[in-house]
Amino acid sequence: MRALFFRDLALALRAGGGFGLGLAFFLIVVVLVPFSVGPQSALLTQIAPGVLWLGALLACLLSLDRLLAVDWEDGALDLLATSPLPLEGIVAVKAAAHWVTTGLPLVLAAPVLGVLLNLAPSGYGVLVLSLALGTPALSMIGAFGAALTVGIKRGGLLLSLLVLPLYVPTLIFGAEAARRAAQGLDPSTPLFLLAGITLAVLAAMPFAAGAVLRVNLR
Amino acid sequence: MRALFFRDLALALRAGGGFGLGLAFFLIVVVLVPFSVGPQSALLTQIAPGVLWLGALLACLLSLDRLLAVDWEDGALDLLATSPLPLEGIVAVKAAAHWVTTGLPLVLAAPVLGVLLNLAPSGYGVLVLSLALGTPALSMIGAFGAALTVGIKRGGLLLSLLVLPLYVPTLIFGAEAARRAAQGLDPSTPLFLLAGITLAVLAAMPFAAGAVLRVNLR
Amino acid sequence: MPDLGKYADAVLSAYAVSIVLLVGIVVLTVWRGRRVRAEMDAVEKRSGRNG
Amino acid sequence: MSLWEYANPVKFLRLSERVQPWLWAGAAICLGVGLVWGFFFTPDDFRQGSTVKIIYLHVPSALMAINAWFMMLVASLIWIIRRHHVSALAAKAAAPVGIVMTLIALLTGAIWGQPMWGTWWAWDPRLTSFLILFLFYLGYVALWEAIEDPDTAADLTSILCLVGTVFAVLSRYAVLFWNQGLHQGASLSLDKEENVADVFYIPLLVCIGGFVLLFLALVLYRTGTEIRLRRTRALIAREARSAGLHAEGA
Amino acid sequence: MCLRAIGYGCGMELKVTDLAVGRGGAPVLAGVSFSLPGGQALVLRGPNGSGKTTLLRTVAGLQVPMAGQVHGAEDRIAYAAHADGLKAALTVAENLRFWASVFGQSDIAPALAAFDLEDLVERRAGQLSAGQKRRLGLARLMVTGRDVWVLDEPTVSLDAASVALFADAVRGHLARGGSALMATHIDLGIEAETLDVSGFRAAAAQMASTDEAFL
Amino acid sequence: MCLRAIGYGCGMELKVTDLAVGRGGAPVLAGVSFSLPGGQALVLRGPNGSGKTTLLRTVAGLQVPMAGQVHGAEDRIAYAAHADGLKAALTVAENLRFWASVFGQSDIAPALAAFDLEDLVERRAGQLSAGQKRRLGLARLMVTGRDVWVLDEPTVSLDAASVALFADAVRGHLARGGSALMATHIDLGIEAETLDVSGFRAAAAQMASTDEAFL
Ligand code: HEM
Ligand SMILES: Nc1ncnc2c1ncn2[C@@H]1O[C@H](COP(=O)(O)OP(=O)(O)OP(=O)(O)O)[C@@H](O)[C@H]1O
Ligand SMILES: Nc1ncnc2c1ncn2[C@@H]1O[C@H](COP(=O)(O)OP(=O)(O)OP(=O)(O)O)[C@@H](O)[C@H]1O
Ligand SMILES: [Mg+2]
Ligand SMILES: [Mg+2]
Repeated sequence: MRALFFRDLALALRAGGGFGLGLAFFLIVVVLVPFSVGPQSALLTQIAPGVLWLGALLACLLSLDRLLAVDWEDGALDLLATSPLPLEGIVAVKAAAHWVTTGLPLVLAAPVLGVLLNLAPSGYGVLVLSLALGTPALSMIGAFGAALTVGIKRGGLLLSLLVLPLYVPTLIFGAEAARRAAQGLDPSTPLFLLAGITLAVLAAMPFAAGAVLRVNLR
Repeated sequence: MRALFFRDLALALRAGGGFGLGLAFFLIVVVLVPFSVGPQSALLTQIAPGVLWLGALLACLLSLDRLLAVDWEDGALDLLATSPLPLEGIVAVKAAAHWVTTGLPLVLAAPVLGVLLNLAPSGYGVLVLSLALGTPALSMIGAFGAALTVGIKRGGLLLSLLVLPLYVPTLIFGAEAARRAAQGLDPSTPLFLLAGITLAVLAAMPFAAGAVLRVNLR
Repeated sequence: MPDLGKYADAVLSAYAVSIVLLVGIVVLTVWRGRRVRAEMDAVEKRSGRNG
Repeated sequence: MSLWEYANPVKFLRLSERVQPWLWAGAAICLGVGLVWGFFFTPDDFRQGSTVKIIYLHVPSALMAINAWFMMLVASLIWIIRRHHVSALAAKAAAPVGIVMTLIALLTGAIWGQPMWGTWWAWDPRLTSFLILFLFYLGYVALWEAIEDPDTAADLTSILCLVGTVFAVLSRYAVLFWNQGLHQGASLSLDKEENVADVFYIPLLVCIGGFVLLFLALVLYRTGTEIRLRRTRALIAREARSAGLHAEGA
Repeated sequence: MCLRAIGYGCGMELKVTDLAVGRGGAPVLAGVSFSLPGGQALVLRGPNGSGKTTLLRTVAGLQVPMAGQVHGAEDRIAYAAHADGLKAALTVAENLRFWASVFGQSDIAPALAAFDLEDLVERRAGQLSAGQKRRLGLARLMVTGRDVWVLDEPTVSLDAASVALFADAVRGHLARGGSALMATHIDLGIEAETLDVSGFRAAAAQMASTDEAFL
Repeated sequence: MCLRAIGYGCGMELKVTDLAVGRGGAPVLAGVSFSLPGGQALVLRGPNGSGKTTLLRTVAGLQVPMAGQVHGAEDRIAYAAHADGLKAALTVAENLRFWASVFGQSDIAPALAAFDLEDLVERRAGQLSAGQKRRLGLARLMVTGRDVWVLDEPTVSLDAASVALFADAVRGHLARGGSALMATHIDLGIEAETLDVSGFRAAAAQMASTDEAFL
């Protein structure tokens, strides 16, 4: 499992896919928002927490479709399935590698991009905290979606379609926490709920994903 | 060329990639916006034209990375390159097929989704017109990006990074036209500029894309 | 040290950030340059010996 | 002897080695003098107070950010038309320097904006076009990094540079159109004819000179590094070849 | 020689009884039975489309049998097919080392030696020729420590010398008490029994498909 | 028989002079010269990694020569390699018809007949076995109307009967005045000259690489 984790990191780093680019997409979504809704800073401040969460979610989503597909196409997934590693572990490890290469950089970059959108000063801390709590769930749910669509050519968009509804609870509580904090309200309730969702997802989702993957492989 | 166009359409329809899914992504982005920025209808009305344009752009972007990559991976691009068709034509035709399977459905669906976001009634016509004028440019610019990144594994995010700044002028004029119309102002100047950009892109970009593809194929 | 008044933070941090970035790119450039040069010298010597 | 002779890597290295000490020294002197002068020995502006001292970093870096891209454009054209390797490598070498210049301009601007406009960032046309330029730089560097074969990378990045330039100019006009009349921030930035007295102007010129020299020194040095890297690669490839031959011959 | 210590489950037999296999819901082969004791090899033959790949995938556990059983296959199978599962961005050594550690092994040197990959260890897998890639894919078998090799057209794109290397590797594996089940169209020069699958072609009526409930 | 009418540029020779080819900037073969008149076939041989694929790609115009020229190749070459360019979602007939119309042809029946694909016309390409896929990939050659076939290991995964079908197709092509350049490790049973590429291995010093300017 360790070997798989580090291989995925190495591949992400080397194949020019990894760290930098999920981040770049996040940056660009955030930059394009003012171009599309207009440059008034009051409006931007109002929508900033939501846009940052949505941007992070989309950046995460965009890198999902290759999470398992690459290994499927070149046969590595078949070989892993006949290896001693349990499929549940394989999916969980791949989700973890995805989070390290995508979610973590997003968490770290969010405050910087907050500046671009005129985020209220009180919002920064909770924004980062909520992203740190929420993005692991995004990666794990995404891995489940990737497992569902793994055999399908051009599964990318189908994957989005399947995964986005599953992202809704995470998004609602995460964005709500960030928004409350930005407005100076108490964000603790949504934060707790968010943490609860993430824990539940991390505990249960690998089994669902493993089961789905097992079906897809046979 | 005709054959290539229809083959791409058939593939998009059959492989579960095409029509439905670009649309679905658009739908879901639009639906997630209220979850992330909050449900106040005045705020939504204000940002509706921008969100619709941004959603269309992202939906378009998300399907780009397979525009040439699939044909590259299975060797069809090598075979096409040794065929009598010019590479410029191949890229242009593929961009056209991409537009028909992605851009066109977005144009048609935008008014429906406008309702979800409380778009001001005066905005609908120009929104559709601006999307109809702008999305062909998005597909063609995207094809250029796809040609640039075709040999790169996991090139999807790099593609976004390269393409999004190129989308900025189109997005600005398109969203500006839709926004002005929604506010009851005269949208004709940005519409003309948008049409100008699209024409220029359609005229010049196939050559840049063809040149890039030629480099990548050798 | 000139009296920067109430804007001291802004001015000082602007200088600090810029100087850090400038020194950073110079150091990085030179460090990488040295490494590459050493590597090239090693390879040149080796291949010179081999034929 | 024509200018193109210097496109030969060896000649280029020899020449660049000769001028580099002067460039580095000139850059150090100009930057030292200009920044010390600007920081310690210029008065505060009547409206902006001491923040005006940021101009000595902000304006030179902003200028160099644009000029670096322009240099890359010229180098890319030379590569496309005449296929001189040094030219492609110079473009590659300049991009990270351009990124740093853009970052300095953005960051000093943001730091300046906080006291002047009350916000770190506003979607002022000038700032916005700079942000877009930053994105183009990022894409350009990422493309170089992503492609293995150096000549392919040179071809692709040069075309990206050309197309990017067209779109950067287009974006500049689009942004001006988009934010017309919505933003007052730009009027706060002090205008040269209006505000910049000689006391500010001369040290500013010295700083600009320093940035130009530093840029040239960095680009020449980095181009040299890239050339050596290619040479190392070529030598290793040759070595591997002949080793393989010996092994097979035996 | 029986190396149970390094994971060979010697003496255990792979036993296939009355197996029926299918693709895309349609039955392909039915009534296949054979047993493969340690130390032996079995070569599957049959024309294109006769169902060799389908059978091998079923034996390897990658698809479920439509009827019948496979005994003695759990955690003993190393499977190699056309898709090699190699990562173009990783070097030869990194690719092998990854698979070794997935299977709890550590030493990749014998595998490199057996398939003459020593000169290529630092080369990225994406920069290998077709035959070199295949050799690497086959070398992977040797770092699994598994004792039943299930191979689908293993010698595709190999030159004569590499086919000989492969045959040697298989012979070594058999000598250590392992066994091998291979589908191939060419003659490998390994003493092995042959099973022609074309004799087991499923008559559509003869057997149950997953859609049986609707019939 | 010379069918210029259907696009065969009969009598025109494919001429390769002093060609040097490389991969990833490194020279692989140098000094390759041969000529291939209409009606003849040339088989490239050489161990794995000797540069056959690289040479074929260069002749097909998919990569640029490092030195030397290829004459008489423009718009005359039909190239087929491992990657078949088949779309899994399209049927056999649709795949073939697509390539036929790309090359301005229309009749796919002879190609289907030659490779015994008639029973599979309505099958999706993704549901073919390895050998059936390969047959479809080779049938594509017959709908190009091109007269120089450049083939990289064409018989991979084919059974003996299919190899014979392929040999017949090549013989027919040659008889119509076409020519064929093939890399293969097995014996095809086609009367053809052989060129062993291992004799042309590029000595590093002997030739220019793209990095030459830096040496
Ligand atoms: C992140 C924010 C900023 C960015 C990206 C930025 C960018 C630029 C650029 C690109 C230039 C050079 C343009 C030219 O010479 O044509 C420039 C010049 C200048 N900027 Fe900024 N700027 C920023 C913020 C500010 C702020 C807050 C101030 C002061 C209130 C300021 C004051 C100036 C001045 C005085 C010049 C020189 C103008 C001239 O020489 O024409 N900038 N800035
Ligand atoms: N997804 C599928 N749906 C339906 N039929 C399929 C599917 N995949 C393969 N088949 C058919 O199943 C049969 C068995 O295929 P299989 O791949 O097992 O053959 P094979 O013996 O391995 O042939 P080859 O020697 O060509 O590799 C073939 O007739 C094939 O056309
Ligand atoms: N991208 C690359 N970079 C560097 N070297 C490469 C690259 N691709 C292939 N090579 C090397 O170039 C040589 C020629 O490869 P090529 O694929 O032409 O061989 P081949 O004769 O077709 O071999 P095979 O019979 O195995 O298919 C090989 O030694 C290979 O390792
Ligand atoms: Mg098979
Ligand atoms: Mg080959």
